[in-house]
Amino acid sequence: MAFAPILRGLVWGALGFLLGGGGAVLVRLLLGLPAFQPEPLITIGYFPGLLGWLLGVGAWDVWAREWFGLPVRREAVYDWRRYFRFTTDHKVIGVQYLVTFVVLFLLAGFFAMLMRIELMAPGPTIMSAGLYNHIMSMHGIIMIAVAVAAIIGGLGNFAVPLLIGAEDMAFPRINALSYWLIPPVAVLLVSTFFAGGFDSGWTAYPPLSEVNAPGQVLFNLAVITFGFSSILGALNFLATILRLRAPGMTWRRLPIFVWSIFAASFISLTATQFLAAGLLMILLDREAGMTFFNAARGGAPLLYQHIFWFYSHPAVYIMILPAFGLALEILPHFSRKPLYAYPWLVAGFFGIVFLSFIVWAHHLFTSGMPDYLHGPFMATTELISIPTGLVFLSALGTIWMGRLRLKTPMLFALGFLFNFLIGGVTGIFNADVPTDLHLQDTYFVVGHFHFTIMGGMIFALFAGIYYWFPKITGRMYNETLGKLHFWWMFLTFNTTFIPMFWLGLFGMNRRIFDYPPALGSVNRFISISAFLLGSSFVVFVSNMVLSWARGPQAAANPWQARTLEWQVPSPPPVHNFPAPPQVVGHPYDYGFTNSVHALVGVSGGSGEQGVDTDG
Amino acid sequence: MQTVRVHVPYDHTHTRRIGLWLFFISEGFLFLALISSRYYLFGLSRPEELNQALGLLITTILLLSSLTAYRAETSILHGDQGMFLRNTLATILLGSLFLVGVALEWAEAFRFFPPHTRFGTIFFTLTGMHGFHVLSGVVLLVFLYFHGRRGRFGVTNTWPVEGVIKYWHFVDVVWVFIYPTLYLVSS
Amino acid sequence: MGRHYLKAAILWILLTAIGEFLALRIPLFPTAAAEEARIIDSSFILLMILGIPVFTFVLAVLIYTLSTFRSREEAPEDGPPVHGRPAVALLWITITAGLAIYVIFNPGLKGLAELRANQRADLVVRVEGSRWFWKVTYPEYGITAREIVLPVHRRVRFEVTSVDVVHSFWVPAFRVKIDAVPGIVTRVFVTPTQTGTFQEDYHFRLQCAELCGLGHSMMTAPVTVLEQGEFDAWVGKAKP
Amino acid sequence: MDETRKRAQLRLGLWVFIALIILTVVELWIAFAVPRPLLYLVVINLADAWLIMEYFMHLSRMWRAEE
Repeated sequence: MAFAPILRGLVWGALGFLLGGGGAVLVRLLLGLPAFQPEPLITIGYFPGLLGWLLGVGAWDVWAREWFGLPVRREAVYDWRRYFRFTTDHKVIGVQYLVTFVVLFLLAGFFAMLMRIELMAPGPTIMSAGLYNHIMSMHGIIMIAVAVAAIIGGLGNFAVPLLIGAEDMAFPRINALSYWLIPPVAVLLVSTFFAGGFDSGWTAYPPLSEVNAPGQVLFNLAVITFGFSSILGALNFLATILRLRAPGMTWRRLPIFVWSIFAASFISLTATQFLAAGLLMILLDREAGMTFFNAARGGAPLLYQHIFWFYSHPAVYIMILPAFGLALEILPHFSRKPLYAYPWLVAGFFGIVFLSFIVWAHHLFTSGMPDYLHGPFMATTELISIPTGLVFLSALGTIWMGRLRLKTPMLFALGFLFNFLIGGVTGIFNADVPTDLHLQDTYFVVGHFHFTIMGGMIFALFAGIYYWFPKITGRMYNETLGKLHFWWMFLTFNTTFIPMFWLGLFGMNRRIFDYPPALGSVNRFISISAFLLGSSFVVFVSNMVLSWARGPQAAANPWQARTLEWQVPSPPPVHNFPAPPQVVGHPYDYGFTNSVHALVGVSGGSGEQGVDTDG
Repeated sequence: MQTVRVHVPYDHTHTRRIGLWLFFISEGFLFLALISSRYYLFGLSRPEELNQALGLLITTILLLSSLTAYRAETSILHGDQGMFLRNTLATILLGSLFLVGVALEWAEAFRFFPPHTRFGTIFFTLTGMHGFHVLSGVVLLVFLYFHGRRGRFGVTNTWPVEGVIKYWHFVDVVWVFIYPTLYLVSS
Repeated sequence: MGRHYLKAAILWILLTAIGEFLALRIPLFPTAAAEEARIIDSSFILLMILGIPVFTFVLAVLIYTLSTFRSREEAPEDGPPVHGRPAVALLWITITAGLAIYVIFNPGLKGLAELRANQRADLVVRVEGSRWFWKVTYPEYGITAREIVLPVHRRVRFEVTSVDVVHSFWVPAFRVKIDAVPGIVTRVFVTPTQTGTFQEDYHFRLQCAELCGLGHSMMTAPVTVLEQGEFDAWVGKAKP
Repeated sequence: MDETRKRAQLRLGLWVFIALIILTVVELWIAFAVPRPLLYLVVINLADAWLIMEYFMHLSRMWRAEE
């Protein structure tokens, strides 16, 4: 049966949960404590439950049996059922990630639509303030998860081994593990609806997150699990890029998307632990009666904000660095020109990685932290505009004098540049202490980060999806629908979020259910724009579904691109390359006569032995 | 559906080593977060109630277990099965002894600085998180011991030994930083 | 070749002129009723004047490239093989670094210094947030109120704290914001420069700006700025 | 394999252990004898960590291509 692994995972997960929770009850009874307190039971039962789920869904068969000296069991499945199992093929895992996160993106987008209906007019419209806070928090955390994992987990998994000429990731089973940690995250977040919700936003600032409904516990467990998944993913990417590059794939010949994933993975690997630590401290405060953030007993609420932003500011670069890489990967192929200032760009990426660790407190200018920290953190923050400027130099230098083919991926990449520019310029106003005193926690900030994350990262994600769609599915998407999707989304995106800058200046703070009546007309305009923006995804989804089912067969290299993934058939065979490719030149050397990036399949046949994986 | 052997590519020792070190870097940041919280919440002051003798004792035990772990790894690299098993068993026992020591510490800590005080919060979280790592290390060593008794490791198959013992040393490195953070720092 | 650069530069200058004109003409700010609001607004304006040329530079290159270098062929020939010269990158870095450093010193640190220059206060007002209302006390007069009433042209120090979760003290007309954190007292200085009431202008309100749960959006208090005489009268009336 | 090499390696482990114990005792002494010992403690910790990572965890093998 196709869903047998998932069913077994659920059963083993439930058993693990009962075992863990039951053990906790037993221990509490023995210690003479009140035995049936739901929050500690859920927390303690969750971790064995998670282990049970992972083992049940497939980690037992392909992995854990080894520890007990048993032979591992691997089943070769090549039809659609492989998408529902613990598969180690990086291309399958990439598609699993991508589909999961597009679905989550649409779900969180639906929550945004509900929020905009509520904000159509001042006063209560369709929901209560409590439900609004929960929906708003859900929108935030799911979108953050999408932003962190959709490009790295989805497109990164699919494309990085292909781009560097590898057969798979360095640790294929850890790769599968990091994907199968995601379904529990989604389930936990959705089940907060049945546990009173959580109303502390995705930032979960204590003390609020220590006194609200039990849904907060599910949120914390979900985000800790998600963090674990992204740490494992980052570890895998770093090891893969360090060790599995094809012969001749030197650091100076590495495609820029691979560089961006490499840089972002450093941040994921390290900073994510701070998020896990912060959320764990909240759990300890809530359930073990500890006093990290409880001011009444001597704790420090500001400590959480420091720990949280030590992760969450670098996290925006986990989101945006792969987006830079993706846009800059696409620009040379569609401009038929070399990537401009390539080494400077790579240096810029690492400049961003370095600076991202020393800017976190710019989120705390109004938090009451000591005054002497304001100047240094403002300075480091504004220095980030220097490496980011190199991204723009590279992008503009690449398209200047090129032969631009405005296909859908290229349009999205250019849209990314425009949106991210607005996001970047408005970021200066937030980084500057005097202006931030007014703008902090207003819709100006909401507009700013939607321009960087949605206008930047999500636009790049769509650019990448359209770019690699023929490679992933073996079929071509519909170009007219693709362009329609771009223009629809680009225009309504801008009309939705530009007015928010004005709203912020004129006294609308963020995360509110109600606002001064004078702001009603602008909010109505934003809401209508937002509904149009939401409807643009109908075009996207129908294009994807119809093209995957019935689109024309795609050629191996529909974009005449030079990088390695386009030198194998679409979709790529199970082991990617017939033999390790020989890399002999730069990936983006368009216009140089007789320049070659790589020799693929010189020793064997071309792609004949590839298994047809289109199901 | 037939069961087939699927080739896992490139999964050899050097890559695994890099992966393990990356994992240590990541875990290091977790402990960095917890250790820096100590300074934020409690500054540089040191409670007088700490049992310094016990602290020094369990530190010594853990360092000694690192030595036995090192001897186990060295002996298997030279193919000495008997010495490998003896030293692995010694490491397991010392690790368990360390956990007993932490349990004694906790019993005292409940009296002097329970979890709802500032120092108690720090103390229980740091020793608890480290103790969890020690416990998982002991479990891994037990796996190693039983596989070793069946002669599964030799000069050619040493990665499981190397991996587990590296993890054990890493847990020791973490304690090297936690010990002064909890017991020694003063203003 | 040179022709392209010239045309793009003209486009840039044109777009910059339009942008600066619009930015300076469109009313961008609500009522500024305090000395601090003036400092913050002038920082904002300076950042905008500097930001617009940056924005229009990229925009001009994008527009010009899209309109000039577009190819409608399915498989066009390759463009010129340009890797980029180090001199260009260095020049670019110099310019962006210069801009960044100018911005750090010049509205940033200068504005910050102006806001912090004067630590003296004529009046102390204590504000305490709790879910979901504000308690305002005037220790000098022994007054406790649910609104803020201030005399114009008097420097006020707000001492802000919270009893439960993190709130944030924000008066849009004064442009200042400081979190109300349980366990500590945060301070902010305001010198009102014009009178006004919440009834006439909704920017005269104390609004909680940090998510604090169910009643967060309704956690407001009216702010009134009065002439000194009227303020004295209010104090006399409000005194217990 | 080579018995003398094994002995030399085991002896090295013992010396590292002794060094670690000495450093720990020094740490304890500094903590109670010296005012504001944080900096010294950090330096000793780094030495400890380096000893373990270099001699027990074979850190520098990472940069040696052996396979």
